[in-house]
Amino acid sequence: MQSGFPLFPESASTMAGQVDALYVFLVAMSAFFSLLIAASVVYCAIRYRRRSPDEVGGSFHASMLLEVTWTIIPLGIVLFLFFWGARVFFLQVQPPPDALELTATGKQWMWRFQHPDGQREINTLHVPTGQPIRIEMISEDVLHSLYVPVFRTKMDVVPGRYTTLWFEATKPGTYHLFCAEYCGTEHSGMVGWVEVMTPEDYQHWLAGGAAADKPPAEAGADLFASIGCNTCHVDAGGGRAPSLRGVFGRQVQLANGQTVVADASYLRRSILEPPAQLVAGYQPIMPTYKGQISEENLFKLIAYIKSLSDGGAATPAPAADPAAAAGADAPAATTGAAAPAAGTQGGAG
Amino acid sequence: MPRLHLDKPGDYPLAHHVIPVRTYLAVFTALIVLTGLTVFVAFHHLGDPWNDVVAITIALTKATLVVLFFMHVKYSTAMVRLCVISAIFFLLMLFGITWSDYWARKVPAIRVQQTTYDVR
Amino acid sequence: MSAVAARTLRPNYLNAAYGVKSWLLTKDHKRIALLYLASVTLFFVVGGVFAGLIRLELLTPEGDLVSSDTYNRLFTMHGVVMIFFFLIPAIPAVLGNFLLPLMLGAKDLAFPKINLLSWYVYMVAGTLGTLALVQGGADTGWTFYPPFSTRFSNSPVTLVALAGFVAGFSSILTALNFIVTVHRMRAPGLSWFRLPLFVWSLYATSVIIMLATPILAITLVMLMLERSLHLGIFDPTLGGDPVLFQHLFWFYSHPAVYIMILPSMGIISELIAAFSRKRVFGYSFVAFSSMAIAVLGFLVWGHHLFVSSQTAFTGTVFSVITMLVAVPSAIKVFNWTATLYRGSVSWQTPMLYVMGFLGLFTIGGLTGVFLATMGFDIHVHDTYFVVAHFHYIMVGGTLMGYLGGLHYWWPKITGRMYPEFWGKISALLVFVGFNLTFFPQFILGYLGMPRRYHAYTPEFQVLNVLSTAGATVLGVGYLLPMVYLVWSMRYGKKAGANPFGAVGLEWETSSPPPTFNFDHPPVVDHEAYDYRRGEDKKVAA
Amino acid sequence: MSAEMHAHGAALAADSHGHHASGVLQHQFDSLEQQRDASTLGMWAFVAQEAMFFGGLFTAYIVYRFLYPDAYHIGSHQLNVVLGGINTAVLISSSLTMALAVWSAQTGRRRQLTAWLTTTLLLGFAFLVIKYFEYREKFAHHLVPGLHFSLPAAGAEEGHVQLFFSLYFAMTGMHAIHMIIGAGILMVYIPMAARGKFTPEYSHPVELFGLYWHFVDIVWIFLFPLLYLLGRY
Repeated sequence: MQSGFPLFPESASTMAGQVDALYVFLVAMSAFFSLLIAASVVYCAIRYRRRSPDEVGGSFHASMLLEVTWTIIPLGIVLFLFFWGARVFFLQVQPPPDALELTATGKQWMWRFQHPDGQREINTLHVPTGQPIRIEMISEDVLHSLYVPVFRTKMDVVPGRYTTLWFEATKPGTYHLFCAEYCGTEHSGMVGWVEVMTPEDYQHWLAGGAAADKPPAEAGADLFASIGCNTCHVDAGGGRAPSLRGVFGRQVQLANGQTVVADASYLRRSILEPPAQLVAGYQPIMPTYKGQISEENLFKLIAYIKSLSDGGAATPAPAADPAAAAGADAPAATTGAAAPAAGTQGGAG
Repeated sequence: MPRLHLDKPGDYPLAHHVIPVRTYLAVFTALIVLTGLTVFVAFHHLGDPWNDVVAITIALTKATLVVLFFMHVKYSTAMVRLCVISAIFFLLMLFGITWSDYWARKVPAIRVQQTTYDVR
Repeated sequence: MSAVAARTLRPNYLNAAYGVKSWLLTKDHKRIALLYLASVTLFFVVGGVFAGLIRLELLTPEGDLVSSDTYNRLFTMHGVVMIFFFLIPAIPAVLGNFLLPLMLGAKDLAFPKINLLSWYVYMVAGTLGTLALVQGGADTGWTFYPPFSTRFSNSPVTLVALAGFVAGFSSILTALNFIVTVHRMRAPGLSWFRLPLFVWSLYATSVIIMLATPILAITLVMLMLERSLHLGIFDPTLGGDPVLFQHLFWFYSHPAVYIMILPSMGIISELIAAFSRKRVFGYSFVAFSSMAIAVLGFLVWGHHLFVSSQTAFTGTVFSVITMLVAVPSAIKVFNWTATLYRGSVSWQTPMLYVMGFLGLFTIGGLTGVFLATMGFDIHVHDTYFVVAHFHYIMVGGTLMGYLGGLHYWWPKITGRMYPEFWGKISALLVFVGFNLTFFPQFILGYLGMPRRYHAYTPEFQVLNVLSTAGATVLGVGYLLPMVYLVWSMRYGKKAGANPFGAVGLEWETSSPPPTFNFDHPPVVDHEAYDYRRGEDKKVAA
Repeated sequence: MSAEMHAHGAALAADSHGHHASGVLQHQFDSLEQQRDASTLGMWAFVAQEAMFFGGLFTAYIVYRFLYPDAYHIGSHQLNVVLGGINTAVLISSSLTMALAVWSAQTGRRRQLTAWLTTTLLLGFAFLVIKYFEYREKFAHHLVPGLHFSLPAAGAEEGHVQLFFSLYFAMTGMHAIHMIIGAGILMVYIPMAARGKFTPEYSHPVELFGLYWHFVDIVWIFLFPLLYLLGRY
């Protein structure tokens, strides 16, 4: 945290250097043109100042050459800036594949973060250096925007849709974290800290007393069972709904003929509005869970489904006691009669 | 004010271009027929995009008929035509670019692009 | 009494009739312009007071002058009052109304009754706005983003939205009047390329107003429907999309910033020609730049949404078009500077405002290119960098142009000269105060200080103190003209028909002009700003 | 352009401040032709602005139809195609009668002008009455967003169908308001027409109102297929 009277922000992420390079070029270009205009205005105003009350100006008022030059040169500069800016933008908005997956929920005037190993934090975020971090964010009420100046990164947090933000910290330290989209009375209070630590300190912190509950994947598995998802989504397949093993990240054939990538947004929407993107070959019998599962639990369920596609252990189908499948009014049909009317092959098979 | 029974266009120097009644009736019948057609087509399945395409084309033809004949744009000054065209142009720009945002959300290729990371 | 008697009481639009009815029911475009001048200045003072309170609050990092809720209402109403009730109507409704018929050689605008209706609709909007102010004002920011504005804010948002809706129709009516007047009521011989550049910019502005303001109107209607009747169009719980509101809102609001700057550019073209006594360099390029800005200005709204979950594809489209729209502005600035070359440049007050405009608008325009660069915008979106950028354009550009124009045409409006000494003092104060207020905000922006923050982190305090100091100087700079211009109405030096020796139809009639503008309708036989016609003039070396 | 200058010169010769023979020419214009062209251009600028006004609603329609096509099909099925179709026919006929009214005004047929204007007004009322029945039906079936909207048949898509109906009420409601404004103006015009105020020289007020009425008809020409005729197969 800088004290005193800073004029230039610290840079603590890999992307910060690129944005600063853009900033320096832009400032230099602007300084050049501003001085050019100011100097020529002052020079002309002094050199050609009016010497007698009824004096009139000369007749130099057109030159196609000049007009073309000061159209082409600015055009060239701005297009160059466009390409450079677009390149940096694409790097900023596409997380690398091997990033550490964190989740964040913005709520009126506080931030809640969750690490893949289960640690939950409010208004603070502990991250290791040298490792790309990808944060999947959603808001529970109004628009917010997660903004960390030293990482030069910012992304709005929209209710109803996942948005992602990524960075790779380089310099350990404690830095500011702001909400940048106006969100109401305490908008200026919705701030926090980012603790950037060396990987060893980060592991120590993870093992330490941080308020950890089960890793989201495991917590998701418990939810998956307690809500009774596994009564239909039988892991080995053959249930009334597609098995979810290995479904995350793959193309899914929908009933209306489209194919969609089964990413977090698709899964979230299918939990809240099941018939909206129904998988081909299955009946729309799944009840909606809108309003029954909180955003955090949705993150956990999706983390569990993600873990299924990279070899995680599936929760045993409750073949033993269908009564255990409490929670939502799961259809009374026992799981024994595994062959529903619809074909079992399903997209996910 | 004597009632003038003259019907030739030239007889009303100060009146705007007078369109004969039979043109109005012809346009009217065309509009009614097109309305019937669009309702008829709506009840028959023509494959996913085609129903919408036909409905929009019919609506556009009806609108063009009304603009050209009922609103006299066919006989109006160039400036009036410019008003019509500029409104249409900026509407299409609004629809098009806004729609491109929602279209690009669904196109996975653009959204999740795996580019190499020489950044690290 | 003798002074009055001595002055031959020439009939003009001011002494043509007296009494309240002659003002409130007037159909004379010049009197309507003065009605607008009074109401626009009133709202400027109200908005300025809010600005002062905001700057005072930001003296200290902790929010200790006003509560955060009051602060939110302060910056919202500062935005709403300044944009909808000052910046958009000011130049077109005051200087445009007064000068357009004069510059075209017409007796009045095409539809005088609609012109008066426009003022009454503006005053209805003003009353609604004041009513909302009395109830505490909205706390949503002038952008009214849902879902906060529709489902979470419990301030009079519907009333403020209604005020914005009605104010929109006032500017539509004025724009309609201007378009028809420019097309159908030019004096004989006044072809399009002999028109003053102020008329060109008013025409471009009117085209933008006609085509963009209705989108704001329908967006505010949808906002009001959703807020009062729970008709959830942008409601995320029903599947609605808050980003759709942002698309519709900015489809109006970016062209709106060109509505604010284009008339000021027109004034600068007039003043530079008049005070260099020379034809504007590249007249047709400057004229076509106004039209190019008007058209391209419609296609760039998405640069406000780069980090609002707009897809990268659409963001790229908006970024490249935003880069293109920067070029016409650059062309204008270069042409203005070239006009000074080999001119006969006078240093009177309006010219000081022009020089200030050239400096500040260049910085404002270039920082616009900063924000159009997508990679850079991620870091500075919704920070004080953006606040500094749009204040450089609106206060540095539009307000400097407006003050310059007001001083330049003051003798024509009132028949009296403004005091030259005090005019120069106020121009200097405004320039110095402005830079001291807003340049530190560029640095704050890049440091990462977010917008609309009631309390900020301590390391930003020094720059904020500088900014508040600048604000006080700026405040004094704005109060001065209000004092000496009113003073000049009574005690100012008598001004002849053409005190600055300028070329233009408005200078060929008396000041103040008669009710029907010209004793005998003028015929134009020369190019715009042709200072060298007629007998041989002493030409600047 | 040159015709205008010629007219300008001629009017000058008459008297610069005196009024044209029929007392219709306003002082700021130089000729009746210039006055007519100016008012026509002004009306067209207003119609272009109205087109943008409805454009905002159509943008929302396009976006949500792209996001939730199924909800639009379900919502469209709740609408009564027969009433919609009749309304379209009523509105197209009122466009015809309006056009004939303009023709009568231009050719100086006072009685026919009054008759056609009255027919247009009656057709306008017919449209609004049919609209009233449609809305009453929606209120009965709890299909009005905000007033505990419920459509169990839509199941999980209920939220999106409520979006469709929000847009349905916003678009058709705004259209109906414009019809009511039009009817109000007609009620002012009919007595004027009856008194013979609109002569071939002074017929452009009727023409300008015609532009407005035909524009409102065009909006409905787009609304009908986009709202009522979705997925009827």
